[in-house]
Amino acid sequence: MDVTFFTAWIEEIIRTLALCRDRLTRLDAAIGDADHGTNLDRGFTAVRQALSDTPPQTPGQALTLVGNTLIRRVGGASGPLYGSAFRQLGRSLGDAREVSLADLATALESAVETVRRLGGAAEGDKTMVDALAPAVRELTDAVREGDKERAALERAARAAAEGARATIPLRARKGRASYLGPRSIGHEDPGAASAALIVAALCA
Amino acid sequence: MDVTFFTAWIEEIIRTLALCRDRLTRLDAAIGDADHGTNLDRGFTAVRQALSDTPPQTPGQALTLVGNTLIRRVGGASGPLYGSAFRQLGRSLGDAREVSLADLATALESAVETVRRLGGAAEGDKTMVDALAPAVRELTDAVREGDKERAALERAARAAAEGARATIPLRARKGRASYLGPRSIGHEDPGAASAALIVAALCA
Amino acid sequence: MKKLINHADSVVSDALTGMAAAHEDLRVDVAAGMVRRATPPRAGKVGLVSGGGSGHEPLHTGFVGYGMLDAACPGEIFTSPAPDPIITATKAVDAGAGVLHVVKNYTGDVLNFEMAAELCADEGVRVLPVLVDDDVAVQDSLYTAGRRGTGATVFVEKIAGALAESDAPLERVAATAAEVNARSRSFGIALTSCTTPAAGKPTFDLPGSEVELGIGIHGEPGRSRAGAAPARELAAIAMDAIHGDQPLAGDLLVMVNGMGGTPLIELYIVFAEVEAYIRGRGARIVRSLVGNYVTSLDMQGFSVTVCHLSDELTGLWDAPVHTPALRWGR
Amino acid sequence: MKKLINHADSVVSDALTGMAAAHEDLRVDVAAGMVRRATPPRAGKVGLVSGGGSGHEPLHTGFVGYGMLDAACPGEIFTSPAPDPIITATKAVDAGAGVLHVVKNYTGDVLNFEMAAELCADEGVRVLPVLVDDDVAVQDSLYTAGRRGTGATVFVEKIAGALAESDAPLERVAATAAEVNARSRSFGIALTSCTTPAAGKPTFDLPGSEVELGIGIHGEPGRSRAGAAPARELAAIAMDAIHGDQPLAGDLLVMVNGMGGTPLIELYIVFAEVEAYIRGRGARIVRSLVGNYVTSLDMQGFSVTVCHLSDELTGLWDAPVHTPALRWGR
Ligand SMILES: Nc1ncnc2c1ncn2[C@@H]1O[C@H](COP(=O)(O)OP(=O)(O)O)[C@@H](O)[C@H]1O
Ligand SMILES: Nc1ncnc2c1ncn2[C@@H]1O[C@H](COP(=O)(O)OP(=O)(O)O)[C@@H](O)[C@H]1O
Ligand SMILES: [Mg+2]
Ligand SMILES: [Mg+2]
Ligand SMILES: [Mg+2]
Ligand SMILES: [Mg+2]
Repeated sequence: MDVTFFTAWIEEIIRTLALCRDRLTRLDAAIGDADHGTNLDRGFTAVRQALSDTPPQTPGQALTLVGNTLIRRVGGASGPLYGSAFRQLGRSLGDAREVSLADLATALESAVETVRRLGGAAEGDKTMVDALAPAVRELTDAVREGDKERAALERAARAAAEGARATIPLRARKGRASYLGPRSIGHEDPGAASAALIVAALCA
Repeated sequence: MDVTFFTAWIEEIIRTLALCRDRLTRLDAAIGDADHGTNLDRGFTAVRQALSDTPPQTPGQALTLVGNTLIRRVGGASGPLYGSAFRQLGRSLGDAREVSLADLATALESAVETVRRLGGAAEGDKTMVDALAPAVRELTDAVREGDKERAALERAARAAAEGARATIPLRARKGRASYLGPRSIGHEDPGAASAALIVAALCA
Repeated sequence: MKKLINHADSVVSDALTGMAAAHEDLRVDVAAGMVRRATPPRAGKVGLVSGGGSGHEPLHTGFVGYGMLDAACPGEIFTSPAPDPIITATKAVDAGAGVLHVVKNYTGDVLNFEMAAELCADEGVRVLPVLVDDDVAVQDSLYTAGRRGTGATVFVEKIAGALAESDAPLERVAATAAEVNARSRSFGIALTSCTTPAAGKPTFDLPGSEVELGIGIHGEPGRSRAGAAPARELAAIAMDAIHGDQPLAGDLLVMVNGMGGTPLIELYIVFAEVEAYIRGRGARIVRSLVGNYVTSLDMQGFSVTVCHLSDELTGLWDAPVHTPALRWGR
Repeated sequence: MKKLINHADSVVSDALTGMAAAHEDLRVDVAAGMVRRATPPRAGKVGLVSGGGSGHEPLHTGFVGYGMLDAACPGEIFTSPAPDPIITATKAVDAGAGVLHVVKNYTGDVLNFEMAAELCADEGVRVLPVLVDDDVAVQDSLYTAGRRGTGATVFVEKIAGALAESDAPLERVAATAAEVNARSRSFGIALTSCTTPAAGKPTFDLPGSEVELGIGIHGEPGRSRAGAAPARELAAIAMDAIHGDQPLAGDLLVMVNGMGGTPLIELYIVFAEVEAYIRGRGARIVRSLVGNYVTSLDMQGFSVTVCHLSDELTGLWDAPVHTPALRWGR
């Protein structure tokens, strides 16, 4: 997978997030402050600009560019979290021009670890981690089991989607939704939903 | 007509205004500031108290008591206008224990004159004057034509009611409704409506 | 209707109880319906008394204090006070130099203040009134009760109050107050109606797609309606009306006032548009207020008030003031 | 949705343009999203920087000025600012004595201020944070992100700001700021939701017969709902929560804060009830604020914030302040 693959991934993220912007904001209205869709759309619109301003030469450059832009332009909780995650992805992939599925799995693993460390959220706390963590586990298994790229990525996407849906019955322990206590139960976590979209964009 | 007649009139005014309080306020909401019913109800509730505190001995005392109480407790435009009108009624009837229909007609005439002078409104300006003036004219005619008391008072009440209804197509030239310009057309003037109720209370 | 009240009939007295608890430099007579400074008037100082219906807070009670009003008489919601409290207040603040009545031009306010002034005169208190009528939405003609008093009341009370602190005589204070009014114009626009506690529902219905132009401060409907529009266009409508009535020129004091239910962030957006409009006409804002000063209960909307300043008026505006709603210089 | 805006995306920048036009003693960098004092920081004075999502006006930008903040960074509506403006502001106000970051306890605010602080440290600027978390509606436990920062932010910024003007060192300013927070508790109640310009409709639906208890300042739903009730009962609910968490005693600084869409007359009614409640518990209000200070766009409702004063804190509260939203003593 070279820089073209990753820029394609980023383009696809931009497209789907713009498409789902209002749905994400609605989810955030239910248990947060009604800005998650707007925040990510603002951030990734800036990413599109950044990509055309300084076209990245390597996967690492592309992902670092995304991370820096999100940190600079999103704000809120999701800005630093997604931003640091993408920066960590870039750091792990270094300046290789071509990376393997295994490299990606390892990089994603460390990116999720970064989110855990920054936000202090564990799986089950009803955050983006609930979509990201299972996706990475699934991808790692797929690599071990020797799946083809496309199949492996689809397994990861399915795991992320299931993880997001699985946040519905959970009671939030991190982020704004935790203020609601039991009232946070019954709603999908907006960050988990956006994380699932981001992973799904890998196999568009 | 002695003090019993006039206290009965006042009691009836208190009753009907309490009954029509919300209707008057609604009329005032359309072309004013939605407080006419509340204002008069507050004032005449105070009148009931005043009557029981110092039971008047003559018609003049009764009407002066009403006037003073309204001026003290109503505020707004209708307070000074109705208050001064009742005070003028009291002044005209002096300390007679028994007054004739003719006396009442003359007293009402001077009371309406007081409202005209204070407020500067002429008939057709869409104010309480549009109900009061025709009522007084009708009563004066009735007296001249030798009508019995009840018949005369009923003629006055009818004239007041018609005068009030006739304010609907008018464009206001005085009071708050005048700020609306042409938009004041099509609504009954709340003060004309309350004036009609007050006159009607004469023949309850 | 949901409101932070105990009962529709006790709104004014309960709020006055709160003012008494919050401001120790005020004396609040809840029963009489009067608010005055805790410190008695200085001998020889002209007294300033204003008042009117409640529901416009901080006007008038929030402007009682050093450099502004000596006393204010809040009536019931949107109902001018009766003469009694005005008489009590006027006598209480007369320090021998006479008293200025700041009266907004509404039939009710004018009649009740006139009655009070007559009775005070009978008792030997010199009273001069200043009538505030700055609202250009109303044509002053034989066909109206004349222009309404709105935002300029704040300017009149602040500037006349500052002059009174300098022991200027009553005639001069009254003349300057009248000059401020003559140099001021206002126009208001509502996005929603307001709900009086007594009525319990909006005074007028405004479809989600429309705004009310040329509103007063009592929830009276305006002169006309227009479709909802960006802040820039609404500000232009207000400024066109003001500019058309008294051309913008020179140094201006400008207030962008919220009607009570509009958040401050929106008022600053309007102020930006008003400032650009005024710059575009070659005039310049040298003093300003942005916030809720003359409100209409929970109404959403704004009004703009422009005053053409002179050096003297600017100096009086800058003079120290110490009231609950306006404070600087001490 | 009807709002006085030009476009949902330009709300924050348009409002900042208005602030720039209205307050010549502020320097507003619309592009960078930063507001600071026009006069550069005095050498040796600790700098105070705060910030957070917009929609809470006057917080924080309205508290920039002598005796309070040196700079504020307003993010998008309800979205904490990114690290960049915080870094720019921090460097701009560092006068060699270091900078205090006043941070409301929300995941987003904490993360972005932390990132900014790290980068400033790398560049040799000493930064200490104070975390404001006064909202008793949220249980501080493993099961939440901790208590929210709400009304106490005003107290922290005013008192720490006054101390900084006296050239106290960074550690002392930070310690006092933390003490103010530790001595303060808040609780909020909403009568209506708020509408963000981006969403265009109310964040939550509240039936006409219900109120939302324990709300934050971002239109988040509260902990629970109750039937609409008289102001006395709603005030008691808020005060019971505060009293239950930190018993009322001694001299108190109390703020009855409007959420943006509630008229002042209602806030005074609530203040009267709060004062009676506190008196009934043997404590006493010695300083107070009644008005809109920490808002949630157009939400109708109120919050109460109580701070247990010490003589030192009272003195710092009384010290001169000169900002758009809080001004006395000069
Ligand atoms: N401590 C945390 N750890 C991981 N993810 C978090 C944490 N706090 C919040 N999030 C994620 O961020 C999402 C909210 O993002 P967003 O709405 O953009 O920021 P904010 O909450 O500041 O408005 C939540 O749905 C959740 O998935
Ligand atoms: N100048 C006037 N002359 C005669 N009647 C008037 C005048 N101005 C107002 N009114 C009467 O007063 C009524 C309004 O009374 P009210 O609502 O109690 O006072 P306000 O207008 O101060 O709220 C109007 O409907 C009108 O009939
Ligand atoms: Mg959010
Ligand atoms: Mg009326
Ligand atoms: Mg009225
Ligand atoms: Mg947010």
